[in-house]
Amino acid sequence: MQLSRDDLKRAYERMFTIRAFEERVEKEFSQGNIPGFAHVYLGQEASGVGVCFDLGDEDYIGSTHRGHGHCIAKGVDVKGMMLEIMGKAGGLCGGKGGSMHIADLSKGMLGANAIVGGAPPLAVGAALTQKYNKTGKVAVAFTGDGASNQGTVFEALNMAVVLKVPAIFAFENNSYGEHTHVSYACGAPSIADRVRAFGMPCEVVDGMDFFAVLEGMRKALEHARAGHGPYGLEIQCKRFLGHFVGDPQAYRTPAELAEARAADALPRFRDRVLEAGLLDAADFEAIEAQVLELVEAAVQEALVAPFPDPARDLTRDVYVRYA
Amino acid sequence: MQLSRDDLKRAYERMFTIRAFEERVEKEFSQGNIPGFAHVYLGQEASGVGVCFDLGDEDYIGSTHRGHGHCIAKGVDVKGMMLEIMGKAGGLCGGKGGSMHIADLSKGMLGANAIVGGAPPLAVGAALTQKYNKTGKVAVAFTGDGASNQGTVFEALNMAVVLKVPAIFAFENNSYGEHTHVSYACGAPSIADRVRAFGMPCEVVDGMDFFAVLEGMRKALEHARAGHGPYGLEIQCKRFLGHFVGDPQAYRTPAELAEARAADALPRFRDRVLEAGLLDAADFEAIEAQVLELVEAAVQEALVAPFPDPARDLTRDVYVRYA
Amino acid sequence: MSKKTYVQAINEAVRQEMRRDPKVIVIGEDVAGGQGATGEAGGVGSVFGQMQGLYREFGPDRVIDTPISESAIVGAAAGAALTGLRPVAEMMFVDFVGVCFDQIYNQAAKFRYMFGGKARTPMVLRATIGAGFRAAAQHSQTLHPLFTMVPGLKVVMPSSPYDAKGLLIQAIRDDDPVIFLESKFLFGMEGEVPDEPYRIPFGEANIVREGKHMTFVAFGAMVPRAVAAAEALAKEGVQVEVIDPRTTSPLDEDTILESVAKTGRLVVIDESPPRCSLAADIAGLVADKGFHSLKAPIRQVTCPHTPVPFSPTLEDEYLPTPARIEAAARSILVHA
Amino acid sequence: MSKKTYVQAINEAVRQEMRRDPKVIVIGEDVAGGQGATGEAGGVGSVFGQMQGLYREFGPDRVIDTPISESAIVGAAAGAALTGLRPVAEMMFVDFVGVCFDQIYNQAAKFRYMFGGKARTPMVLRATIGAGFRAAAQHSQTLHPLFTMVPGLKVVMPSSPYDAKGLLIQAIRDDDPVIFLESKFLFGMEGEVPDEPYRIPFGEANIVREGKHMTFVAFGAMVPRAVAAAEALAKEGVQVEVIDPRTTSPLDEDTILESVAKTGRLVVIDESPPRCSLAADIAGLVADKGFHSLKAPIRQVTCPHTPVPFSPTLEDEYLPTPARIEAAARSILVHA
Ligand SMILES: Cc1ncc(C[n+]2csc(CCOP(=O)(O)OP(=O)(O)O)c2C)c(N)n1
Ligand SMILES: Cc1ncc(C[n+]2csc(CCOP(=O)(O)OP(=O)(O)O)c2C)c(N)n1
Ligand SMILES: [Mg+2]
Ligand SMILES: [Mg+2]
Repeated sequence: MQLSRDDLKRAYERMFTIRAFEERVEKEFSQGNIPGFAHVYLGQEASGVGVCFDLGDEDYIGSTHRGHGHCIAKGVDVKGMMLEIMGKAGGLCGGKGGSMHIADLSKGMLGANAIVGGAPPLAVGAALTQKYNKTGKVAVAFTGDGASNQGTVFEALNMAVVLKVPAIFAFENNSYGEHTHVSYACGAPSIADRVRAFGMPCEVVDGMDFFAVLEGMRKALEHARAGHGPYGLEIQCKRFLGHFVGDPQAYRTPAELAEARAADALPRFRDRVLEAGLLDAADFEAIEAQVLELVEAAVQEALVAPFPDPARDLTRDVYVRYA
Repeated sequence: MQLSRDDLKRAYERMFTIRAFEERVEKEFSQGNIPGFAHVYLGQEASGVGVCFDLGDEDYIGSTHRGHGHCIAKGVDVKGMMLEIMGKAGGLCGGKGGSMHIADLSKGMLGANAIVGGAPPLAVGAALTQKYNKTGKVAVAFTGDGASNQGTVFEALNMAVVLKVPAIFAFENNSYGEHTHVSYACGAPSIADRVRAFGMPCEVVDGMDFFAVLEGMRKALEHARAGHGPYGLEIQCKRFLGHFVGDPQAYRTPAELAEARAADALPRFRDRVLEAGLLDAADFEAIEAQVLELVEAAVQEALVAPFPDPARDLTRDVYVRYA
Repeated sequence: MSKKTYVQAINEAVRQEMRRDPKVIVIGEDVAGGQGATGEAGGVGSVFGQMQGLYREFGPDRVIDTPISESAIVGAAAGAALTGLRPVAEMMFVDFVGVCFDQIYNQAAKFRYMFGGKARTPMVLRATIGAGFRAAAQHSQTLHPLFTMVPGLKVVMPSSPYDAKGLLIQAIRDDDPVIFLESKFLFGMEGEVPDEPYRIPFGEANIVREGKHMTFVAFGAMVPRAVAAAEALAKEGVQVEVIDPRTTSPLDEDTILESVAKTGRLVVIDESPPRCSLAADIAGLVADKGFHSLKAPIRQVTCPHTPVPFSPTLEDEYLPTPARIEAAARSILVHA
Repeated sequence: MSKKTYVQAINEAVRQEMRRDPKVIVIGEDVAGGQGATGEAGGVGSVFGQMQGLYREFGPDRVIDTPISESAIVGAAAGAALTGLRPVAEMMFVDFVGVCFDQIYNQAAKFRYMFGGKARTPMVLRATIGAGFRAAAQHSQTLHPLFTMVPGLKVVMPSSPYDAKGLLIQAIRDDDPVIFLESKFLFGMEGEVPDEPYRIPFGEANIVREGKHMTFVAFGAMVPRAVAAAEALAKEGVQVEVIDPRTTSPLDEDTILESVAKTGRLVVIDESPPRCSLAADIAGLVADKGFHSLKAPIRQVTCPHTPVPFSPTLEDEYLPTPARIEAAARSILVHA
């Protein structure tokens, strides 16, 4: 696969933005600046970025409780996200959604979803719109290994085949659903085989390798855009931290955690690109510096931004018009 | 496969009881003697009888909206059924359940189920009890081809594998879910392949051949009773009538309907057994005469039996004790 | 203007909206029928015929049959609505809500609020409701309280062919998710229904019958029963005002409160078991905001706290009967 | 007797019942934790620790981790209950009911009636409820009206560690399906809890505080808030009786009606949006059977008709606050 220098920069920038954003979320959460839960995407950057790399604003994605990375990969504004995660009025959802409900329809982001298995049926609908309107666009549903056991997900797989819609099912298999290993929760050894049995092609890709994810996604896109119906990807990746920030993870050995870190997609990407002489160290440094600045600015802005005003905002926007 | 003469008689008796019962239900329904809906099992007799043939009262089955045949195959009393279907006080459920909710726990019959996909999760639970109590018994879930697309069914398949319970999933593929053909509703060409992808063996059997069903079921039973976990059967059979009694079925050609009738499991069974010289014509005649008498008696008793008394029965038996 | 049945009115509403707006699609189980089969496709048009003929007029792209996968149906409708279509999804019986409730109440209903007012989900979910058909406990429920309690949903219960058409057209044009509950009991009811499209706004009650001694509030199939009871009482000089709010959410509180201000007496008739019911909801409303007008206890006539029984003798006593409504009314007349 | 938290009380109830009765099993997501993983298994014991240590004591046959498949979890529990076990199933957050409601309301709840009284389904479904944790719209609901309205279910909302233990033991020994709603808000609450097993019968209200001027009815996490408001009013000589019915179904109607007969004034406090709520249910009850005692309108203090917002400033105003309860109470004092 040949990517332009600009594309390589964009890929790294997106991955590093997720990395920097999530590390900061972890820190701000631990310091009490982020209310509620935080499920960070650390370790899975190549997956989200690879899947979303060739998508435009009019392609849709449906996300999960672990959605920050998907948002950033889809081009959602990082400041708006940080404001939202801190519950501020200027957040992408006016502070009403928070980490688990960030949405930005203008970017084709149909929302994080705090219900496991919530998004795949919605993605089928978004894909149906594309087919109906003959837009040539697609809808992607991100689903975890744990979520792959939820009935709604299976229904969505079958429905997508029956309706022959351009839906792409991206199963991010990070081996864990909360505190349970996929080898226990999935009765069958392979998620991809299960997906295939529903009547669509499904590719297994190394989710710690940006290029592998992109390559798989390109096949999926070609298939879906050509009107051949849905396509599946099982993206095998690693969850660096616990299920949520603060999870002590006694169920994972230090060796396993170290192994996960050793597979880090970012240095792997950098080394490969450096080796091939496509970008140089200064390029990476520049990207990192710029991203860190962006994230810092987002945090600083969000920390001091005002909260919503209950008198004005609490009961607003339940309906377009309630009558 | 070698069956004793008694077993052969029992098999035919069960199949013919279903046939006679359902034909009578059709008639009584058309004459206004049966309230509500009636989904008859005509054409699928070999499936239910084959699956239940080796089960005892302490093995469980969970059934569907098309449950009369399953009940009879499991040994549920035909008079109690007819009373129930007519809504009479003496019915198996006191007239409260009707055709779609006949249950007889004393016969291991966990109930017909008017929710498509309702029974498989329950069967997993019944199978869990068997595993927990080490009874060596099994639980069977009957599911249609249409129902095979319901999320609850997929969840049950996976859960059964994960918990390694002695559950047997009998998918009765009669090619139709209401008025839609399986080739449209199931995105994948094979139900059995889908079941296998969940991590259990699944056999495809000819549901118009009692011996084929029994043979498949014996493998399933051996597997489940030996503690190897769940097993699937895709039983390919024919629905002689419409979805419900009265369905005009314009979506099926006369040729298809004739083909279904031509595959009738009962003459096929009879011819084979006669040919092998295991039973003679008089045996079959005796069985048929006796069954017809039984069904006639059931109908006559049910027709004149009293309805429940609302003052006494309407609000009774919602709880074991409401306090 | 011509006589049409309730089912015909529903059919006409969807048909006319589909002609008007190419973004309107229909999706559900056997809304066409016969897909993949050996005979003709499109001849079913929903199991009670509400969508009959639409497949032939609009074809498979707009009248979409689905597998038996209610979560995927509702989710597909919600996802399509979020991205620009106006799906009219069908749930054959409302009883099936249990297998797809998440997509209704956590997804479609909550998007707008969770996303800070940035999403629209203009979908209609049609479902048939009601007991009386010997269809037993899993095919006879009404369940309107289940939807009414959910912020973000609108809930419609038409009681006549005229209302069915006007409310359904409003539902399809509405920008919020609407649950449209079709009373099986009324499917054959005939009434005058204008041929041209028209809308009935949500949250505007219909005063079905005027009266000054007592107020009945009823919805859907309970409206004709309330009227029957009111007519029986009228023979004895008791003039009952019968109010049909048409939509349970939004609820036309003003019309109810004004009526009770005039009559001082209220009976709420509700086609559901009593607990956390719509009857209780309205009784609670009036016990608060209409308290000072009340001359007598507020009676609720509901189904008993039981599942729906199959047997005709039991089921006939299950729903509120005109006789039970009348008895409830009489029991508060003596408090004059 | 010793001080225990609400979570410890829950844990002790299940543990003691498991010791007593081998038919009691626990099933749900991460009720053990760590299954299939590289590290230790059984160290989670539910995400809020309610089942902590049970796996180590009772092993994988009795403390059963499951995939994320709520329909299969509830269905497996119901099927196991029908066939002789006494499962205690866990739904991590009650909000997930949307993906498994059918198995609760159409299956477990209806078996006994549909089968003519021949089935027993002795299962408990435990679920955590409540807002206040910045967990947003899909992880903060209470949804007790959804269960209360279903004939065939019993619904428990303990408001203290003492009640949690006694009611949970009753739930496990009960022969009907019981929904046991654990208030996240109270998890850390401490109270005296006897070490030995004891049962609190369903349908028997706790009069938390006696009074003669007004009645408050509240459940679960709203009880301490109602008490706080009552205490504030007491400073001004207004004596409020605070009633915690403990179970919403069955409901101890008598204790509520007796209290209102004495006080003539009622405020119902409910941790849910207003429509078809438990507040409305109780208001409706009293507006009927307690009407003649009423001296003032019945007030309902509920959440607004909105999903639960994420932002702290919004969420803090979402649940009934003691201030709002007090204000509601004051508004009906002037009607004396
Ligand atoms: C229906 C439902 N059940 C359970 C949960 C609780 N829950 C949240 S995330 C999660 C694990 C999901 O695992 P996976 O799909 O593998 O995603 P990951 O966390 O690994 O990204 C669970 C069980 C939920 N949110 N929704
Ligand atoms: C959840 C749910 N959705 C839809 C229905 C309506 N319905 C009843 S039977 C049926 C078709 C079932 O087809 P299949 O599983 O193939 O069984 P068969 O009728 O062929 O025996 C449908 C759609 C239902 N009862 N429950
Ligand atoms: Mg995972
Ligand atoms: Mg079928």
